[in-house]
Order: sequence, then C-alpha cells, then structure tokens
Amino acid sequence: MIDVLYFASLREQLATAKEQYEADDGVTSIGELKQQLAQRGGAWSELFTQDQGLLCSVNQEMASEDTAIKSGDEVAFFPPVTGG
Amino acid sequence: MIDVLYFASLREQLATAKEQYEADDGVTSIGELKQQLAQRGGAWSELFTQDQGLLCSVNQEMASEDTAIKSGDEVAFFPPVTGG
Amino acid sequence: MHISVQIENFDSKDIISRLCEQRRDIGAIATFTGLVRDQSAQQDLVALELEHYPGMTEKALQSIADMAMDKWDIDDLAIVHRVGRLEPADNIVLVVVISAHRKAAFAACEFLMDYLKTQAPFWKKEITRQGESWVEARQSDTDAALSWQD
Amino acid sequence: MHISVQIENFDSKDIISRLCEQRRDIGAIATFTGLVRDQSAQQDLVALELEHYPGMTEKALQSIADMAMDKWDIDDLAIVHRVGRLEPADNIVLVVVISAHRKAAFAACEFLMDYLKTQAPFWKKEITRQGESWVEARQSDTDAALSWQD
Repeated sequence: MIDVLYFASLREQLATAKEQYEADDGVTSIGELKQQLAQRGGAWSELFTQDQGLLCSVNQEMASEDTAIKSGDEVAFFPPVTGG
Repeated sequence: MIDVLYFASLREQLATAKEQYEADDGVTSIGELKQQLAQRGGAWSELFTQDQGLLCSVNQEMASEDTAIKSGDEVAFFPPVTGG
Repeated sequence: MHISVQIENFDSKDIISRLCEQRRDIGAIATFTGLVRDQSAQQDLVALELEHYPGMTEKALQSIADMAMDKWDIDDLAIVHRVGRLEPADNIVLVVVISAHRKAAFAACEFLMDYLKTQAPFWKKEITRQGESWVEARQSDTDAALSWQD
Repeated sequence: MHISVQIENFDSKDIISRLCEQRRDIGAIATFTGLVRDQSAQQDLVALELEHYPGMTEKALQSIADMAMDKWDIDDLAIVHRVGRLEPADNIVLVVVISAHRKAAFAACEFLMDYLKTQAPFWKKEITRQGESWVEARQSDTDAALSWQD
C-alpha cells in the first residue's frame, strides 16, 4: 500500500487529496506509478502523461521518474511550486 | 578666502579641524592648494604630498586634483571613508 | 536556526533579536520580506490562499537552510513562511541571515529566496472579484535558482 | 524616500511601515542592517566613534539613493546612518528597498551598501581597552563598489 497525495491545482483537477494505492508488483518507480494512474482515463490520463508541469516527492523528498517506490512509502504529486 | 575642513585621522594629525585659507591668485585647483599646504612642512608636507589615501571634496561633492576652486568655496580633505 | 511554517503573522524585529542575542560578532543582517501584491489583471485581488504540504514543507526549508549554512560563511538564519488566507500587503515570507560580513549575508539571503521559490512545496491561489486561479510558476524563478549552481 | 543621519537608534519596523503605507503593489522588501562588531585583535572593543561631514553626508546619501532609483525598477528606499559613540551590537546603518520584485530589491540594497561604504563621508574610530585607532578602509569595499559599473 502506498499513500498518494495530490496538492493544489492537481488536487482540484483530480478531485482527490489523498488515496491509498494498492500497487502491483510491477510498480517499483514513480514512472511506473504515473503510467498506472494515467490508465484511469479522463483528467488522470491527461495529467499523468504530460511531461512538464508535474512534480513529485517520495517520503517528502523531491523525486523523479526513476525514483524507486515500495509499499509503505508516501508519494505526492503536485504542480510547480509558487511560494515565497 | 576658502574654507578648508579636515576630518578624522587627518584632522588629528594636522591638529586642525577648519581654517580660512587666503589663497594666492595662483591657486585655482585642488592640486595647487595641496602644493601650498604641503609647503607648511612637518605633517602638512607628509600628508599633502602622498598620492594615495587622501580624498577631497569641493562644496561637498567628491573632487580630484584637477577640480577648480575659487574664493568662497568649501574644500575638505579626509582619509578614505569607513562608514556603513 | 529558526524555521517556521505558520498561519499567524511574524515580527521580523523579534526574530532578528532572537538570532543576534548575546552576540558581539555580527556585523551584517540581511533580510527579505515577501508581501501579498495585487498583480491581478483588474487590480482587484481580494486574497491569496496559500496551500502547502505539511511535513515536507518543513523538511524542504531545513534542507535549503543547511545548504546556505554550508555554502557561505554565515552565523545563523531564519525562514518563516505563512500559509492560509492572506490579504494584499500582508506578509508572506521572511528570510533573515546574520553574518560577520555583508557579502555573505546578502548572497545567502538571495540564495534562500531563490531556492525556496522553486523547492519548497507552497502553492498560491489568487482570489479576485472575478474568481479564483492558481498562480503560475515563473521561468525566471527557475533560472534564478539554477544560477547558484557552481 | 527617507534619508537620515542621526545619533539616535532606528527602528527598522517603523521605517518599513512608513515606506509601505497604503501600498498594495509591493511584493519585496530587502533590508540590510550593519552592526558594531568586535573585530579588534584582543576582542576588547569598548566602543566605536563615528565621525562624519555634516552637510556633505546627507548630499552623498541622497546622490547614492538617486542612482539606485535610476538604475533599478524599485519603488522607494530608506537609508539611515548613525553617528557618535556606538557600542558592540549597536545598530550603525539601515538600508531598506521596496519593490514589486525581489531581484531589483536585492540588487539595489547591495548597491546602496557598496556605494555608501566608499562614497559617503563617515569615519570609524575603534576604542579598545588598549587605546584608540582609526579603522582602515578595505580594498574589498572599493572593489565591491567598482563591480556595479557597467
């Protein structure tokens, strides 16, 4: 089980703030998780197949497509940050 | 008559804060005034013949050797500044 | 080091006093304060809503702070960032750097802001009389952060 | 614009409030505060005496301020410099720059300090338990001021 969080515009577009994702054995990286989420279609497909404008973190550290994930991890997806 | 002011270490070394200087007709620039002051000998000679470490202003604007001076002007000599 | 993510306003004077307390070796304090500015097209900004990622935000700020302490000869620093609903002219963020010398204090303060702008998980939504919209990230902020890489 | 040469201490919060009053277009406030730091060899600084050239000082600060307003897209600024006898950890100088954007605020604030350090007629004398001595000008300050020339 992976905790997946969504923030800001992404949270609104997906109408989801948080979910517990039951990962297949095949899902061992962020890139693979994104492919899985994109298969939900609609906004999911659109947002998780774009190359730019989507950031992610694993266990609260900035991550990339190749970052490994495993059960128990906290993954978050969000748009580019605009604080400060 | 030219008002001449001395500041900081220069004021202490010359034991003079301010004087009214009766300039010769020949004294029309800062460079010429410095030559005249150097002729007083002692600390005056030492301080006004050095090339570096002496700044000056005419009517409260930074000036150089070539800056013209005339009767009624306020001239000041001082070491490099150390505020801030 | 003082790092805080908070709803309440901050008092830069208090934070600076705390950093400098009992010290005689500080010659330079550089600070940056970011405020809510009305940059909506119609000049009718009502408020900003500042969302963040609790937990990760604090870690990201700590990591940026550690980078600044490593990179420059500075003595201490503070980062305070507000979240929640803020109105025009309200404070958003404060960065303070104290050091013996001004060059290090200025550079570290600017570095902290550039990194915070691109690395810390905060998002601004503008609420105007016309409606709501998420603030877009700026390429100039990304470029500013990249400019510090050696 | 607020420019002052004074014996009394200053309150940066008051000065910033005054600059920003009634404004909704300010996104960035950069400040620099210079303090009396004990850099004497024996770490026994008792006080600094700050001498200046009354009349010229204010003109020099005004001219530096005008240069900054011309050079950057900033909205307002303040320069406050103290004179007289100051003790370790006392405030010496405050520069505040307010602007829509942070890059201009940071650059103008650093420029103002670099120019003030080399162009404004202030002189520091250190009073230690060993005696008195005039602080020497630093080449690094001259270099910093020159670095802003285009």
